[in-house]
Parts: sequence; structure tokens; C-alpha cells
Amino acid sequence: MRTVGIVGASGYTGGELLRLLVDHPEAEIKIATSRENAGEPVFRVHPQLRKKTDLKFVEPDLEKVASECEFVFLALPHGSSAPAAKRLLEAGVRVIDLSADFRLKKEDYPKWYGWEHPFPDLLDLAVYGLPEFHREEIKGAKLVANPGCIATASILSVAPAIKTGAVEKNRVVVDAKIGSSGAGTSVSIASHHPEHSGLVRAYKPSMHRHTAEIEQELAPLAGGEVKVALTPHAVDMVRGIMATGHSFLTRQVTNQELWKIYREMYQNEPFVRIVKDLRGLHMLPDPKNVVGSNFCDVGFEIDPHTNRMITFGAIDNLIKGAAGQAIQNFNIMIGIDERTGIDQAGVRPI
Amino acid sequence: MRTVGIVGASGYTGGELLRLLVDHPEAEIKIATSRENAGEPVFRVHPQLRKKTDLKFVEPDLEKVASECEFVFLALPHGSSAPAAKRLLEAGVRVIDLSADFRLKKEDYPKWYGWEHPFPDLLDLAVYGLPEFHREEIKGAKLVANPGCIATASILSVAPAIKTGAVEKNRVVVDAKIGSSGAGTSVSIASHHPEHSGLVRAYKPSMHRHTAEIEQELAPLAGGEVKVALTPHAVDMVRGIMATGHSFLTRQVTNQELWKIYREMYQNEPFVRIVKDLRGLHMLPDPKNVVGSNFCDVGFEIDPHTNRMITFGAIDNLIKGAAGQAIQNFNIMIGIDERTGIDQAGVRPI
Amino acid sequence: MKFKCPECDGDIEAKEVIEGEILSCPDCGAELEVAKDKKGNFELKVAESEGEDWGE
Repeated sequence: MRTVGIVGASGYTGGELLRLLVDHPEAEIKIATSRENAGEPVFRVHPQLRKKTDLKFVEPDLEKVASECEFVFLALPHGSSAPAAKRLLEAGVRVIDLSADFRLKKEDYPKWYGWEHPFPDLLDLAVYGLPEFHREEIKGAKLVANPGCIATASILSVAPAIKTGAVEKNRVVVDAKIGSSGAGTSVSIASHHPEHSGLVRAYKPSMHRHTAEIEQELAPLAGGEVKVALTPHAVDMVRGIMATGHSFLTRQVTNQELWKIYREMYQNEPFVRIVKDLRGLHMLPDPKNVVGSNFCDVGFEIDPHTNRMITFGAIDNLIKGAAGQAIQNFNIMIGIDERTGIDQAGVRPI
Repeated sequence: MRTVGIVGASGYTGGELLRLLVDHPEAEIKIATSRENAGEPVFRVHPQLRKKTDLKFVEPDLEKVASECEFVFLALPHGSSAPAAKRLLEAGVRVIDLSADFRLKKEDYPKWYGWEHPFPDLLDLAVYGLPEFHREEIKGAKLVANPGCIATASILSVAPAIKTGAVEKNRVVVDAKIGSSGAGTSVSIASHHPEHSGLVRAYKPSMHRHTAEIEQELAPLAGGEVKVALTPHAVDMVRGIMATGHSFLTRQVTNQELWKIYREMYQNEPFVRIVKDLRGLHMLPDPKNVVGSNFCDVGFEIDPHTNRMITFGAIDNLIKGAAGQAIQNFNIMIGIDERTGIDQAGVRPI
Repeated sequence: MKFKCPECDGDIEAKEVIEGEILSCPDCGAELEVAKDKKGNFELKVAESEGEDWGE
């Protein structure tokens, strides 16, 4: 049994961490902080947890958190995670940070986040928390930087295309479709239901911040620089991300060759499923088929007309894109079966 | 006043033709055919038309249609339009065909539709019914081939990128998002509400039939072959298409240069609006802002990171993508103001 | 008996098969017809499948 704390537990990601950790056999939630809701039972903010836990929110007091918890999940806005992580690491706590504060290299932050990293030395401690790529390093990690949600779907779905060595690496298009919960609990006209129902709204169509980590993680597979042309769109979903990748082939590839690469990369991965069926309604990945689970469905199609390899990656942005992946990392860090507590099937239809 | 007939008036497109033509000052609907609903008032199938018209569906009798109507809108499935058009043309009727039967050249049909055209000579008569590109030819046309819905949004939004002469013409990516009404009234598990709500489902991810007409219409602008990499997705909308184009720049282009091209092409077009605002919620095209109107909103963004020009095109698939554009062609064919009867603002929010 | 799916090279196991029987590949869902090659050994051929195609 490990004592865990959740700092910033009132958001949607915080709620998912609570929901999944409450039933986790190896985790004892000691602390769930929320400045606004301190003293309130968590189900006041997360009603799905009524009768599942009587835990109450407490004030964010890092000293108390450090003294009571071996592991801490940081679910704070970008920029406020860094100082909290520093304090906790100094107290020997092992930290899983869900913000972007430790995902990149020092020199990337000014360009992509307009932000100088306050504790660059901590970056050397940080491990990028994508288990499928960094399982060994995560085992002993003190600080795990949980990947972004769009990044997770994009990296896992585009990686096989890069692995073929047969696509142009300087123009990988990723056209992403994102559900509203991706923007968190902060209310704005953009998330107002009459404005969000039935929409297709491109936002940050170029230079989206997740581009940096997608390129960072794909480069080693490509043996060199990868340039990702990412354009996200808000569409009418609450949960879910679909990353549609368009890569251009430099030579002929066959379905069999691609299947081989997909199998080598993902057949033994507990949370990546290869979805490329020839029949039925669910031939390719669709967020609707993974929502509520930690699965990432990946698929592909070859377009002979334009020598293009189309890739698809579907996840639940709050689970594999955030809380579920954080717990997957936690499981690896404490050396138990990676699927513990996050192996639920998706909830369909929603 | 012109006498008009609608052959195949029970589908969604037929319903929109009826709705728009009922209030059109220059059109008298003589005939609306529907095999299944003959004898029924049209509002039985199109309840929004109750108290707007007492017109009844009649059996599809081409002789009767030819004798009573100067103009006929054909809203029949692909393959059944060709013989009907032939019969009507022989009787001197001017035909606006909403199917794909006359959009392409003879040699394209086997490859893209697996179909040998039964009356190839009629193809010489046919004019591709995109007013923004073929206004002059449409004026005197006997047979107008109304463009496909995805094609309309893609052609109008990508054309300026091609016009720059600064994009690679052999790999124009179009990642389209489509509402459910695009599939028409035919019921299937795919259109079952619990399956369609909150989905992102890629269908026909490569070699989609509309690719042919998009390439056909863009080629003259490029002064050569254009290769379009089209991948449509069903998303949770009833009406609407968003075509997101990703084109790769062969030289630097500036916003000013692009604005100039967009203005030259579209400033005087009644139904194309350039939407690229720097502030607010509606900075780029979104189908939600055109639904219920004949407008096509187009926009763009330069991505310096990957030398990419991103283009956006949003339409209502049933109006500018079908019925509205058909009536826009009708207005041109009878020499009246193109906006007559189809100039309504979009209905927002839906 | 062990087969390879002609579509995706996936492994397909079947206890015993009869000619003409339809098997489905677990990996890619291809419908495969059991046939006999010239030497009389069983082999799998892809049965014709109609992809979903809708949307104008």
C-alpha cells in the first residue's frame, strides 16, 4: 500500500484521479487539495464519488502533503507545478506532474510556452511519462512529466509511420479533433453549451504547444528532426481526442509491412489496440470506443492516390490523456502490474 | 415566373429545395415527385412546410414533368439521374442535377464511381455548377451538374492556396468533418443516434469520390495536375461541413499577399465570406456560423513552423452543398439576381 | 492448424477446417475462405467484403 496525494483535485483530471485511485488496491489517498473547496467532501465537486469515498478536500499545504504522502499527483495549471514539484522532491516525495512544466527541454520553453523554466536542473530529473516509450526510465524516476492529451494520441498513432522510415519527416500533418473537457473546468463563452453544441472550431491552428513534445518523442524513432504540422479543432464531444495523421510516403509500403511494424510496437502493450478492421461499423479508431478507458486505439490506411499514409489515434483525453496514464506511471514506479486499477473497458455508447 | 419541378423531393435535399423554392419570387413549383409518398402533401414528409404549401407529392412521371416544367431539379441517387436527365433534355427542359452523374469527364467515372457513363455525349452539355468558377457557362447551360457537398467546401477553401502558385500541388491534404445529414435519409446503424452522438468516425479515408471533382476544378487554377489527399470524418453535427486544408508552401508568403488573393477571388462573390479575424470567438470558419444559409465561409492561417498554409471552408451541406447552390444556379440560368430566394442569414445557435 | 491472414499476416488458428468454410481474421476482421491449393493443402483466400461507403 502506498500513500498518495492529489494536489489540485477539483478539476476534471483531479476528479478522474480520485475516481480511479479510490478503488486502486495499492494506493491510499491521504490528501486531496483544493483551495476553493477545502473542508468539503470531494463528492460535492465530483458527485459521481458520493458513497465511494468520504474524503474531504484540504487546503494546499505542501509541508503536510510532503509529510504524509510518498507519491503526489500534481494537477495544477502550467507554471504553478514547478515550484510545488521542487518542494516535494526536496522532501523525497516521488512526483507525477500532469502539467507541461517538466515535459520539454530547457530551451523549448521560451519558444513554445513563452516561459523561462525557473528550475532547469530539475528537468534532468524528469522522465517523459509515456510508458510505451519510457517504461524502464519511469521505473526509477523521481519526477515523471505526464504527457499532454493531444500529444499522447498523436505520438502513439504517428510513431509507426515514422518507424517505417518511409515517410517525409519534415511535414507530418496531425489534424486533431478534441472534446470540450480538454479545456478543463474554466468556463468561457467558448465552452457555453449553445456555442459548443454541433461545432467544428479550429483553435491555435498553428504552433500549438503540444507540437514540441510530439516532435521531441518522435525524433529518436526518426533518427533526426521531425516537423509536425498540428491543427486542433473543438468538436461536439465531452471526452475524446482523435488525431488524424497525414504522412507522405517516400516509397511503396504494403499493408502487411505496416501491420508488422504496428505489431512489433504495440502487440504486447496493455493499453494500445490496433484497430484496422475490414468490416463493420468500427473499422478505424473512434474516441467513442475508448471513452471511459485507458486504451489508445491506433489504426492506419494507405492512400495510393497521393502516396499518403493516414494514421488514426483515439483516446479519452481525461484518462489515457491524463489521469489514467498518470496512474499507469504510478503502477510502473511501484513495480506492480501496469493495468492495476485502470483496466476498465470503455463505457459505450455515451 | 418559371415553372419548376423537383424529381426526388422526399429526401433532405428535396425538402430544402421545396422550402427555398416555395418563397422564391420567380419559381412556381409545378411538380414534386416521390414514388413512396405520391398523393401525400409534402408537409407529411417535410413538417416544416405545413401551412407553407399544400403541394402534394406525385408519382415520378417524366413525361408529365417534361410537359409542365421549364426547369427541373433532379435529386435522385447516383446512376438514376442520367436516364432522367436525358429524357428531360430531349424535351427541352433545362436540368439542374444534384447527383454526381454529370460532374466529371467520361474517363473519370470508372475509376472513381466504378461506373461506365451510359450517355457520355451528354457530358459535353454539362456545366459544373460552381457559380464562383463557372458563372458565364452556367448562364446558357442546358444541364448543370451541381457539385458535391464536400467538394464545394474543399474547392472554395483550397483554391486561393493553389492560386498563390506557392504550394506543392501533388499533396494537398483536405481533412473534412461532416454532419449526419450528409448521408441523406437512408437509415443505418451508422446513423443510429446512440452511435452517432459524440463520435469522430473516419469513413472512406482514401479515394473518396469527391476527390475527382475537387482535383478537376483546382487543376485550371494550378495550370496542371493537382493531387488532393481527402479524408472525411463523421462528427456530431446534423448539418455542416468543415474542410480543413493543409498545403505546403514552396516559398514564403505573407498574410497581406494571401488577403489580396482572397479579396480578388471572393470580395465580390455574394455567397463567399472571408473569415480570418484576430479576436473573438469566431475567428475562423465554423459550420455552426453558416448553417441555414447559402454562405461558404473561407479562412486561412500560415504555419511558419512547417511552412504550411492551413485553409478552412465551412458550409451547410444541404444548402450551399446542395439545394441552395442549385437555386443559385437556377437564378443565374434565368438571368436574375443570384441571391434571389437564398439570401437568408444563418440560423444561430442551433 | 495454423494459417497466415493474406491481408495482415496475422496468425489464425483453427482446429479442423473444411473447404469453403469462412474464417475471420482476429486482427483485421478479414473474411477468409478456406480453399485448397494445387497440392491439395488448405489455404485462405480473401472473400469479397463491401466497405461502408456513405456520405455525398
